[in-house]
Amino acid sequence: MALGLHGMSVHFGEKTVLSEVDLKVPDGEVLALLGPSGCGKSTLLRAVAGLERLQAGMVCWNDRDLAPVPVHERGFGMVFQDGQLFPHRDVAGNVGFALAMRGADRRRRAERVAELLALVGLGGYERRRVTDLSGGEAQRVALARALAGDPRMLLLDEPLSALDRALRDQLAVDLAGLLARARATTIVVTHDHDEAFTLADRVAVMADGRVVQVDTPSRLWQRPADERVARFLGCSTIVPASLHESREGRDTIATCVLGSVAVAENGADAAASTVRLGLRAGGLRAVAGNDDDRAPIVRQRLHRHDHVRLVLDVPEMGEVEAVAPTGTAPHVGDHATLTLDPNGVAIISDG
Amino acid sequence: MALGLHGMSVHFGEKTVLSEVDLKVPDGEVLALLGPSGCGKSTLLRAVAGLERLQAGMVCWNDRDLAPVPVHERGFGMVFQDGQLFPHRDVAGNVGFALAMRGADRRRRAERVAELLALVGLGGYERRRVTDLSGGEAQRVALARALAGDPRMLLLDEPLSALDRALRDQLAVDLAGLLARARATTIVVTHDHDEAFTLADRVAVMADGRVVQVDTPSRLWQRPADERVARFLGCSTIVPASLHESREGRDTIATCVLGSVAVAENGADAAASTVRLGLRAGGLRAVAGNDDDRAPIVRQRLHRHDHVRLVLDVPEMGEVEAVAPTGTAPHVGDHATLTLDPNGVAIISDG
Amino acid sequence: MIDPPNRVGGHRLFVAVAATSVLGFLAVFFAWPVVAIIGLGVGGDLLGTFAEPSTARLVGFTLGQAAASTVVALLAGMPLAFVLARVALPGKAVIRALVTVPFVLPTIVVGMAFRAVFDVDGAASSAVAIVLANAFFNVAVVARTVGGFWSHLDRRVEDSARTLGASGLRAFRSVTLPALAPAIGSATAVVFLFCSTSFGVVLVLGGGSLRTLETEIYLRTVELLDLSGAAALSLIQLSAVVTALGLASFARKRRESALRLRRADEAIRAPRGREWWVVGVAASVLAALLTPILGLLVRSVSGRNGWTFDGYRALSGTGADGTLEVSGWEAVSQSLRTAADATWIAMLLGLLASIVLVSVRRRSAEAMDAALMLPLGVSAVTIGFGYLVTLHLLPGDLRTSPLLVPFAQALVVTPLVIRTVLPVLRAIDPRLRDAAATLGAGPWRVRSAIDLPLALRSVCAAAGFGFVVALGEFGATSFLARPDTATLPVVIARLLSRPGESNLQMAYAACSLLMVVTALAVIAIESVRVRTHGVEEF
Amino acid sequence: APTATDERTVTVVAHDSFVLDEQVKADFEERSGITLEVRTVGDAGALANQLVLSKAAPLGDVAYGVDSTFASRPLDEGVFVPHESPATQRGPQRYALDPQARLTAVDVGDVCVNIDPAWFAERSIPEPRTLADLTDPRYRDLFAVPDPKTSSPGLAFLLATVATFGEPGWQDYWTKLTANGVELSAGWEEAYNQEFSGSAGQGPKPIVLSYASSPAAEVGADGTPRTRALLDTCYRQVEYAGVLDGAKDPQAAAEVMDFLVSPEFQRTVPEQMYVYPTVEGVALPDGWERAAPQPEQPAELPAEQVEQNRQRWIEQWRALVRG
Ligand SMILES: Nc1ncnc2c1ncn2[C@@H]1O[C@H](COP(=O)(O)OP(=O)(O)OP(=O)(O)O)[C@@H](O)[C@H]1O
Ligand SMILES: Nc1ncnc2c1ncn2[C@@H]1O[C@H](COP(=O)(O)OP(=O)(O)OP(=O)(O)O)[C@@H](O)[C@H]1O
Ligand SMILES: Cc1ncc(C[n+]2csc(CCO)c2C)c(N)n1
Ligand SMILES: [Mg+2]
Ligand SMILES: [Mg+2]
Repeated sequence: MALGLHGMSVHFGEKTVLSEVDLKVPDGEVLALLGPSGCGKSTLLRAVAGLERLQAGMVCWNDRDLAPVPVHERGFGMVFQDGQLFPHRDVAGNVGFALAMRGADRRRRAERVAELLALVGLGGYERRRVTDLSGGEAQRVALARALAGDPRMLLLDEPLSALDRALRDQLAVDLAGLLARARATTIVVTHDHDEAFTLADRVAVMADGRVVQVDTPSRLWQRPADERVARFLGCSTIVPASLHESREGRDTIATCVLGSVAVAENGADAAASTVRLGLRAGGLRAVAGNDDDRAPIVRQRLHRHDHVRLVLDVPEMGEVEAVAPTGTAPHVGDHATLTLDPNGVAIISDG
Repeated sequence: MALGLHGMSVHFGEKTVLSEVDLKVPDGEVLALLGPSGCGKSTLLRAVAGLERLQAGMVCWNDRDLAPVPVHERGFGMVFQDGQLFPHRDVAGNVGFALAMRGADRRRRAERVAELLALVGLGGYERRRVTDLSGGEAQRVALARALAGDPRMLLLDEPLSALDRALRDQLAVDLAGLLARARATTIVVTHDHDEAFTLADRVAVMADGRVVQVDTPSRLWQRPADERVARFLGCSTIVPASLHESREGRDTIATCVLGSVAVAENGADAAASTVRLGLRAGGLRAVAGNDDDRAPIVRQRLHRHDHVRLVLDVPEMGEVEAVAPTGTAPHVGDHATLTLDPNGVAIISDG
Repeated sequence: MIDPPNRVGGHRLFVAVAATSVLGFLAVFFAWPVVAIIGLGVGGDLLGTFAEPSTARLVGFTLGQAAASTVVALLAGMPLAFVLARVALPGKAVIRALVTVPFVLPTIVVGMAFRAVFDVDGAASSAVAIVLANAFFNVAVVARTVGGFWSHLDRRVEDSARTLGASGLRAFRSVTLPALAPAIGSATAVVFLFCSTSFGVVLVLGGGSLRTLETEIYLRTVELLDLSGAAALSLIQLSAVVTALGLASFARKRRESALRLRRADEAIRAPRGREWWVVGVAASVLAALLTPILGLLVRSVSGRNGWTFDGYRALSGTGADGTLEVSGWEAVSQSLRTAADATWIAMLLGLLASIVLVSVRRRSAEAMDAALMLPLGVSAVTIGFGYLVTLHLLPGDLRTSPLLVPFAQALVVTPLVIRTVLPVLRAIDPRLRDAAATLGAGPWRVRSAIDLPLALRSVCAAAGFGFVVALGEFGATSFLARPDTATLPVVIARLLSRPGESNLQMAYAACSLLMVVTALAVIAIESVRVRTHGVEEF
Repeated sequence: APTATDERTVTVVAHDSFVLDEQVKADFEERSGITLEVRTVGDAGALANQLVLSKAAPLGDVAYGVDSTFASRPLDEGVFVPHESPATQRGPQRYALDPQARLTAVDVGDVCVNIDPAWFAERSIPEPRTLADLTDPRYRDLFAVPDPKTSSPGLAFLLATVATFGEPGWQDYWTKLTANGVELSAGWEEAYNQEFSGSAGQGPKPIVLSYASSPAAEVGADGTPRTRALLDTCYRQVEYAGVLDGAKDPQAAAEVMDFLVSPEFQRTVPEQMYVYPTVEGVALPDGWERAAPQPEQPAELPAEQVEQNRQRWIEQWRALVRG
């Protein structure tokens, strides 16, 4: 077990920002940290790095308490949410900082800096002033800087948030490859669910200073621990449902007022016959037309880049979100027929 | 025409960061600004606000040159990419700044501040020090601050980038409503394509200091101006295709080596019979199994939160990206059958 | 509770040792002598002196003229600070040096220059002359302390104020000024202390009728040996100074915030719009500062019968009939040597103290900070006479040691170093240090790779200014320097106290020389450019 | 006889105006084997008071320049030990203060009103001659004087008026002088260098308070002095030297005392310090007879009278002049 957090609490004055966090990150694992704004993600990373005073608990590395190990000896690389580039050093001076601290020689340093800058798409930026960089450029320099020290653990606080989608996707893939090769244990804070999937072996969801669920990405999306997690992960509609086996006995079928859908059942609690379903917009597909008078009516219609998002009024249920393909989406005021899409359906296991 | 940029150029020393930008934003319109990192988006906003010196060109408001109007008299609210909150003022002091500048009385100010803080989900944060805020909280304060002055134009530089998806979606919707009500002309820089769709009436794409395309969101996604724009908007595969009318004569059908697909044709250049298609990952759907020896082979398989993304090797074409549903996605090494999905297909009109 | 590990360890020991050394120096070379000399007077009629109505008038006038001078120096210094920090100008180093020059001018010379301009017959006009002359000396303190800090402020915070509807002036008031507050506070405290202990200016321009605590302490101590009266006045002076410092620290109760510091040259650009007004005001201030300087230069080459270089020629000698034991040039080299010693001692003490002040808890920092400022607020005479009755008790009679001069000067320079460096150190975002620590920098490396480079500009500025202060120091130096180790200010005073044209001529030439040496020293020290790999001069 | 190899050093604690001619010093050191060190500590007042304060651990061995107005305090405090050089009987004895001979008069300075004769000649105004003349409206606004509280020649001038006009006559005199527009400054430097028309400062006033010796420094290219001291307006200040109690080497200190009243040293005091020797038969430098003759009957007050009344006179003067 590379990193272990045991009952870790951090207060700022009166305010409890982290309370009794327990978390384990095995060697080489990439853990994504998700949670609403202000829930304590950055504070958790800072505490792991040794930058915050713990009110209680421990940060362990390979089961040894890190309390006596000062920040600079932990060998943990960090990308701060707001970069924190050194304004008095140029790009190369920033990226090469960790190497300089280790006394790497000038040539070795220059090589490695060039390599890392190329990786983040900033080849040739060595002599640029960091205060003249665009937001995205600065963020990439911060990423390169943290990687330069070959840290045994990486703490990344939204390392790609200022990048455009294309670059972000590419860097996420590059980063994933790099992390896998380096077997660096990693915690990465991200607001981008796809990024969490691309990068992470497991995802931890925080709320109000606590870790409320840790799971593999797919399991997390399919089985959020409670309604709050489900809503945080995009389930805008929560409905009760009953589970039963499909006729062929291969699948588990969940049935709710909106219809039935096959859900991936991971054995265990198939027994529980009533559950709640969390439906993401993509979990409900709408097609125009429904003869039933009491059919859902489209109230709102928003274009997304590859689909249309609808808000429909479902009698006796209220408003639900659904999606439709761009070409054939029903219009506001239309009656629509809803079908459940297994990819957008989660089973909430607490209930 | 509220805002008009005419041949606007900005240099930093030797470096040309904006060159001859022409752009019009009609009254009340929300324009999203997209473009790769470092292409000059922030600089464009700063130039409009009057914070950068123009090497050439004009910024006009209602066809009057703004050159003689100093920054503070332009009535343009701005959210800076890195916030730039005033460290010496608390949250209320930041949000109420514009009101204070106008001499609004204390009560009125307090009310408005409370209102705006509630809007951004930070009710009760008035007396907090801005240096103690989390990244997302700080960003929301910056947004509230810019809104407080009821500016006639809003310049938002990635105003929601530090927020988690749920909050971001919600604030984007709130913001869209607010902008519509206030009829504030807006330019918003965003890396989130969906956000651009939610918020914007039109989208401008920049590259290397130039505006390369301005269009409505759906038209932009369907008809990128050139290959670079297409790639920037996620088209990872570009293939030549020929256009012809469908048998029923209602649709236009594009046919390429990967198959045929109905494309929305907006009349005009239907005549051009050969075009290029830009395919996003979602534009190609893969299902397992294909008996053809020369069928595409799955090379890579990445989980996303609601689908699986595949990289396939297509003989005589190279690697293409495709998607498949989580449950039934082919595995690495499998042969697969690809079909085109009209929602993920763009026609590149320059060709 | 578990401390973050980067804030403990050897570093804490270092802080303790540094604090002890600095406070030890202060105790031996300041507190002990002052307490001893005041102690000698405590037996006498302290209360009588307190109760005299003239004492209240003295206190009133002392604080009043100091406050007025401080306000004038601030008003005149701020536009210059703006120009030095923000305006693209060729040869700014020269302007910075020129602004600094008044600081070293012997007060008697400046006093005489002002006397020539002002009709100092009436008390009112003398008071105005005193205030202006005090301000003349101290514009440099404001321009340099505030300007140095200002040049590192991120202009974009002002930008955001502008987009929120603040005019340039409003943005300055509501955003820039609060950010500058620590530097302005520093400058205000220093200037106020200098002016409340203003001696030569008050004597010359007050014509003997306007008196301050400082002149009165001097007379009572030196001429009357009325130690009890002097002790009473010294106690009043001390408590006035402590009160003023306390009020100042109360006023800046608001915590200094971490700021985004930028490279000094980033915020520089051509002035726009109303900024030209500020530039105009700064130019007038500069002209006003230069007038006496040019006047002195002209005076040094004009004799009874037209232009003459006799004064400069005389510099190679020892004055008419051997008025001096050293030649002008020897005095220059003595001045440079003494000032260099004082500077390195003060830099050492000041930097150690600054590190201590940013490392310890706020409360103790405030107390130590104030203690380090006190030497500026105590009469040089009190300290000098204090040395007389204490320092022989240390091994090796320091009273007659040539080392004592740099020590005494360092006492004055150290608070200046702290006041220049500390605001910058406090403005460094602590998260930069965090970032460095996560990249493998231990507490020492953090100091050397983050704090030092970020504060380097101001460290150099402090060294430059400290050197200048030591060059110009007269009060303590004239007490302690031996005739064969006289510095330029001592030599100038000496020459002025003798009749004869050649002595006067030589005095003015020595004055000009002092100005030139000062300007060159400032330019040299501050143009130290550091550029190691990836670290730019800040 | 002492040999040159003896490591004997004598520190002379002196006021700021003390200057020792290099050649004379070298000769003495050569001859006696004593190394002389000079330590200056401020003006005459500062010197006297520092001697008192540092009595327990003296700053040196011999003090030079204790002025008659400040002498009683160090004497009372026992700062000095007796020493009588044989040469004392050849002049200095005239100024003896102390029966035990703890102080030896080493130089005298005469504070006199100085004028700029050219100024008067140009305007055909007769030159003033006496103190009383200075209250004449003809000399309105022409006289610059330093403050007796902050300046030692200023004090000497006050004493001159006391000696001349007696009590309370001096007060009337000052009332008239003030009414006649006397210009006050804190120090001699401003009065002489800035106000006086006869000095290099070429100020506006042709009458200033200075020393009888000052004209010797204002000799033009033609060898004639530009200024003149009014010898009927002078007050005599006597400066003393003595061996400090606790001197490291009293024997050497005594030799230095002898040196200070030797003709070799006495001869240098006019040029070096603008004062007159106390020892008889020591010739003034060339030109001094004409430019700076010594006044014959300067005013003087007994040291103890000065000591007793100084404070009161200054206060009275202040009340009178400063209002
Ligand atoms: N003061 C400056 N001096 C020199 N170059 C600069 C300066 N400021 C910005 N640049 C450069 O100008 C280019 C455009 O910067 P800008 O901040 O406008 O980009 P951007 O489109 O906002 O990028 P991002 O999405 O990464 O924030 C960048 O390459 C940047 O490095
Ligand atoms: N120094 C501080 N003093 C008081 N409260 C603080 C301090 N620093 C952070 N907080 C508060 O602690 C909470 C957690 O902050 P943290 O930065 O860890 O959140 P986060 O999860 O990273 O949020 P975000 O996604 O918005 O960056 C926030 O509510 C913040 O306001
Ligand atoms: C009113 C006033 N007088 C003189 C100086 C000049 N000065 C030169 S060095 C030094 C240090 C203390 O002796 C001082 C004070 C000043 N700044 N303010
Ligand atoms: Mg955070
Ligand atoms: Mg940007």
